[in-house]
Amino acid sequence: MTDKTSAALKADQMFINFGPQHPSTHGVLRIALTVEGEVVVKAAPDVGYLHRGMEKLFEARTYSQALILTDRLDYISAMHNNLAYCLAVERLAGVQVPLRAEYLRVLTAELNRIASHLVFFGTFAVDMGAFTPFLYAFREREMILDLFEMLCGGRLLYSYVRVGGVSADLPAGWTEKCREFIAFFKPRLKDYDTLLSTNPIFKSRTDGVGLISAAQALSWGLSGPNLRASGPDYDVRKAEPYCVYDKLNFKVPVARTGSCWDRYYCRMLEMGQSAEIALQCLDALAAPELAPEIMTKGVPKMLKPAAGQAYAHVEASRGDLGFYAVSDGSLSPYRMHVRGPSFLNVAILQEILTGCKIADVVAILGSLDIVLGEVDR
Amino acid sequence: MPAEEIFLNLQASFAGLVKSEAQVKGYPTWTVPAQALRPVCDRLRTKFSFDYLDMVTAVDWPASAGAVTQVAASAPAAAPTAAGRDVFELVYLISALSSGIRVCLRCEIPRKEPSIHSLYGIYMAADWQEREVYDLFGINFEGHPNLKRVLTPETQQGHPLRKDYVHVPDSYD
Amino acid sequence: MTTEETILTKISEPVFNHANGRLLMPEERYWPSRKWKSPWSLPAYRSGAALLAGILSGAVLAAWLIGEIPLRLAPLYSLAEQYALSYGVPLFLFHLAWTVIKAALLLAVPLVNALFAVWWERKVSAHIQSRLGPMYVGRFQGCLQTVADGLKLFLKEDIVPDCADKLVHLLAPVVVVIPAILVFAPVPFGRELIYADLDIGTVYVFAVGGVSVMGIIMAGWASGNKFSLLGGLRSAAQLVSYELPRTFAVIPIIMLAGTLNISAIAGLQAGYWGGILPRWFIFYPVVGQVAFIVFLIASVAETNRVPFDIPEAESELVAGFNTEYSGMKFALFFLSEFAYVLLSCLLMAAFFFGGGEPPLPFLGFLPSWAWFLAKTLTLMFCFLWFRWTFPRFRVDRLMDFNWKFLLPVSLLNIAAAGLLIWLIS
Amino acid sequence: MKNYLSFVAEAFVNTLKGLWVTLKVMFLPTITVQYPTEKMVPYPRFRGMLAYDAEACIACGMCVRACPSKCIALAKAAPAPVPAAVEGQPPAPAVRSGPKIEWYTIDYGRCNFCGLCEESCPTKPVKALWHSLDYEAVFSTREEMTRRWKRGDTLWGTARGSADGQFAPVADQIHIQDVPVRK
Repeated sequence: MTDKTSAALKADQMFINFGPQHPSTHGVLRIALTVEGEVVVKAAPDVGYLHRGMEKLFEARTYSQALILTDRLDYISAMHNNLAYCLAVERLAGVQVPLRAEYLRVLTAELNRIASHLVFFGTFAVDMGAFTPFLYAFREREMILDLFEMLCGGRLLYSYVRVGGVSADLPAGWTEKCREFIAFFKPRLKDYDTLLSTNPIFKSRTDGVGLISAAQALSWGLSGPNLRASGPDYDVRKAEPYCVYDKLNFKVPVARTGSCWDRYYCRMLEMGQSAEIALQCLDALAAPELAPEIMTKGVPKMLKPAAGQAYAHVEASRGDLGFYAVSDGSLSPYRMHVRGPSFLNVAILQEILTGCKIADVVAILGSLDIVLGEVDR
Repeated sequence: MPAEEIFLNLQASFAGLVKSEAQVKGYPTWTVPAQALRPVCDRLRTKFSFDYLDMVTAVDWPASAGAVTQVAASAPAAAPTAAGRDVFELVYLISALSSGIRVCLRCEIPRKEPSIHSLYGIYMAADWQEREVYDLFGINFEGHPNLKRVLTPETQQGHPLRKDYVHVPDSYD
Repeated sequence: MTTEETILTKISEPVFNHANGRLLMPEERYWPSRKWKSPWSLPAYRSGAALLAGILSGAVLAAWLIGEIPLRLAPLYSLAEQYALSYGVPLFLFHLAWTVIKAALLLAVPLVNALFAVWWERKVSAHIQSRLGPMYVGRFQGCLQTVADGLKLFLKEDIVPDCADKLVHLLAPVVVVIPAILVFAPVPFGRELIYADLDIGTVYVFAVGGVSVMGIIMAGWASGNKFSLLGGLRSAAQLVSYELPRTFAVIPIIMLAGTLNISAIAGLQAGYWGGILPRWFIFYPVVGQVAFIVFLIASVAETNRVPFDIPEAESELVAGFNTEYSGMKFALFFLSEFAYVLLSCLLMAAFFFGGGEPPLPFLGFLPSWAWFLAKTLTLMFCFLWFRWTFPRFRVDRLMDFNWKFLLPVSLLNIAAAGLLIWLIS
Repeated sequence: MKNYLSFVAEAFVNTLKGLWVTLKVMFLPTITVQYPTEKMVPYPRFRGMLAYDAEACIACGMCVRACPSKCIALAKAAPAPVPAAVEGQPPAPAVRSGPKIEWYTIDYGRCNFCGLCEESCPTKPVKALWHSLDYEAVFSTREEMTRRWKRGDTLWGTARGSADGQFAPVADQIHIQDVPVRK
C-alpha cells in the first residue's frame, strides 16, 4: 500500500491488490487497482517479484555458460531466447553457422512457438472460464515436449541452440513423429475454433474489449501479436529475416482494431503458419544434398570475441526479443541487455485498464500474454 | 530515405552529431551529445517517421575497468568501445517500422551525477525502460513523471548494475 | 547392456503394486496416428464399453423387476393405520410418525444426490477433457471418491477469518442449505411418489428456491474480504434477475396444463399424438421448445454454474463468496448447489418431458419412477456438459442477456401460448 | 431487426457446434498416465539426475569449470607411492590402486540439468559423469542435496547429514544410490 494511502481514495472507491498471488496473473505480477464498484478507476502494475538480476549474472559467466541463463528468461518459449542470444554473440564474434543448423534452429523455434501459443490459448480460455480448451491445448503441447525430449533432452528448458550451430542432430524416427504431430495438429486447430473462437460468449467477452490503437501500440513499444493486432504489420522474420526465414514462405496474420479477440486470433493463425514453416523445414532437412554437420568447426568452447557491441533480435512468441551484447575482449560478456517484449507489453496496462471492469482486467492481461520471467529478468 | 541521407540531413542542423566509431554491429550508430538527444529524437520522429523506440539501455564504463583489459591499446584506430573514459554510455535503438530503417543513438554522460533528458513525451515505451535504467544504474532522467524503482524492491540501496556496486546485506539475505 | 536395459535399470519399479503397475516405455506414450486412431482398437476401451453396457442393462433389469414396489407401499399406510388404531395409539401421533419417516426419506434425496453428482461430474468432466478422473478411491473407477471428500471436509479445520462477522459467517451456509432441502416437498419422483402433493407446488418451489440468495449475500458480506464481497453482490444481482425469466418460462406450461400442481402437470402429459409422439409439453409447436430453452438457461443461471458462475469466478474473484469457507460449511455450499441442479432437472423433467410417462407406447413395462429418473439424469448431463464447454459471461453482458433477451422472449412466449390455446379450443 | 435474428441464430448454432466438439472428445481414449502405477520412462537423451562413475573418472576437473552454477567439486587422489627402485630392473611404474580421485561432490540443489558437464567430460568410451534417466529425486533437507563419493565408498553418494554436517550413507533414499555404474 505504499503508493496508495486510504485517504487518497474517494468515498465509494476500493483498493484491490490484483496479485501477486492471483489465479490469472500468469506469474508474480501485482496490479494495484483502484475500483469503483466493478469499474477500474486507476491501475498501477507493479513488477519485480521475479527479478533475479539476470543481466548481472551474465557478466559473471562465460559465453557458453550464459546460454543456460537465457533459458530462464521466457521459460515458455526458451528456444527463442537461446536463438536470440546465439545470434547476438555470433554477430559479435563474427561466427558463421552451417545451413543444416540454420534449418534445425528455425524448425525448433517454430515448434516452440506452437507450444508457447498453446499455453497462451489454454490459459486465456481458463481466464474466460472455459476449462476444457486448457486440457486440449496441453494434450497437443505434450507431444511437442516429447519431440523436444527426444531431440535435445529437455522438455521446457532446452539450451539446444549453441553459439555456432546446434548441440544435437535429429535422432532416428524423429522426422516421422514430427510430421505425424503436424498432421494431427491441423484438424485440432479447427476444433479450437469451433470450441472457443466462434463461441458467442467468448466473443462477447473479448471483442471490442481492451482496444489498443495503432499509434498507442507503436508509442508504447508493443511487439509481436499485440502490435500486429492493432494494425502495423511488423514481424522481425519478415522485416529483418534471420536464419533461413527468407527462404521460407509463410504469411503473418494482421488485424485492425487491436481488441482482445484480434490478439487472440492472430496467435491462433500464427500457430497454423508455424506448422507450415515446420513442414517446409522438415522437407529441407530431408534433402540429401544438405551438408550433414551441425556445428561450425573452430568455435572455441571458451569464446573470447573482440571488443565491441552487437544487437540482434528475433521474433519470439511474445514479441521482438533482442539481445544487446557488449564485449571487452574477455571470456565473459561485459554487458548483456535483454530487450524483453513482455516488459513493454506490461507497461501499457497502466493506460488501457482505466475504465474497464474487473472481468476485463483478466481478459486484457490474458490477451497480452506476458511471462514474468521476461518482464523482471 | 536510407540512413545515410538522414544522417547528413541531421548533421546539418545538429553540430555535435557524429558517426560513432564504436559501431553496434548490424545497425548504423551515431554519437549524439547528451543535451541534443531529445531534439534529435523529436526530429527523427516528426520528420522521418521514426515511430518505434526499440530499446533504451546503459553501459557503465568506469575509469578502472576499461584500462584493465588494455582494450584501447590493441584496438585499431577506432576504439570499439568507450572503455576507460569513466562515463555512462546510453544506447537508444530507434526504428521506422514502415520503411524498416533502424538506427542506434549513443551518448555518453559523466559518471558523477549522471542525468539526461527523458524521452517520455516522444515515446511512451521510454517510460518503463528509463525507470529500469534509473533503477539499475542510477541515471536521473529529467522530465520523467514517476521515476521510481521498477524491478528492485523499494528498500534496495545502491544501483546493482554499476561495476563498482557492493551489495549491502539487507532484510532479504 | 542394450540401451533398453540401461534405461530400465535406472527407473525403479512402480511404488503402488496395482494390478497394472508397469513401466511405460517411450514408444507406448499416447501418440495418435495421422487420423485419431479408432478407439475400438484399444482393449481398455472395449472392456470399458462392455462394462458400461452391463451396468445400464443391469439397472434397467432391476428397475423392471422391482417394478411398482412404491405403489405396493400405499396400502401399507392404511394397514399400519388400522393396526395403530387397534392399539389405541392416537391418530395424530401416527400421522406425526409417518411424516417424520417421509421427511427422513426426502432429506436423503439431496444428500444421496450430492454424493452421486459430485463423482459423476468429475468423471464426465474428466472424459470431456480426455482425462480419466478419480480412479483410486474405492478401487472401481474411484466410486467412493465423494465419500472420501465428504469425510475430508468433515474432518477439516473450520477456519473463521478474524475480521469476519462471526454469527453471519456461521449462519450463511445454514440459510443456503435449508431452502435447498425444503424445496423438494412438492416435487414428484414418480406417478405417486411425492412428499406433499401441494396444489400450488410451482409457486412453492420458486418461492422457497429464492430464499438461498440471502445466504450467498450473507456469506459474501460476512467473509470480510473484498473478493467475497464482490462475489456476494454479483450473485445477488444475477440470481434475482434470472428468477424472472425462469418463472415466466413456466407460465405457458401452467396455461396449457391449467393447474399449478406439479404431479398433476406431469400426469396431464400422458397419451400419444398419432400413437408415436408422446403428448409432452416440449413437443407443443413453438411454445414448448422456447419455454424449455429459456427455462434451461435460467436454471443454469440460478444454480451459479458456468457460463453464469460470476459469483465464484475463479479467475477473477479467486473463489467468490465461498473463499473464506472450509470444512463442513464449504460442503454445505457444495451440497446446496447440487441440490438446486437436481431440483431444476426434476422440474424440467416434470414440466416439459412428462415425468414418469414412457416416451414410446410399448416401453410401458418400466415403472414411472425409472423413467423420471432417466429423464432427470439426461438433463443433469446437460448441466455438466455446459460447464465444461462454455466460457464465462461478464457481469454486465450477463445482465444484458437476461433483461434484453431472455425476458422479452419469455413474455412473447406467453403471448404465443395464449394464441395456441385460442387456436386449440 | 433482420441481422439481430441472424445474430441470435448464428450464436445458437455456434453454441451447439461447440457442444458437439466436447461430446466428440468424450468418447475418445484418454491420455492420462496414472503416475505411481504406470511410470513413464524418458527418451535416452533425457537429462535427469547426474550420475557419477569413479572408475572412469580421470579427475581432470573439466566438469568443474564447465558448470555454470559451480555445483561440482573434486580432489585428485594423492600420487601413488613410487616402489623402491630395485637396481637391475627399470624403475617399476607407480602402480595406482583404484580410482584417480580422492572425493567428488555434486550439489543437486544448484544443478540445473543443462548437460554442459556431461559434454565437457573427456573420458572415453564411457563418460564418468552423465545424466541418468531418473527424474524422481526427492531430498528432505538442503544439506542432503550435496552428494559425495569418497575413496572407499562402494556406490555413488553419501549425503551430508543435516545435524553434524558430516557425510553419512543415507538409508532408504532415492534412486541415485542404486544407479549401477554404466559400462
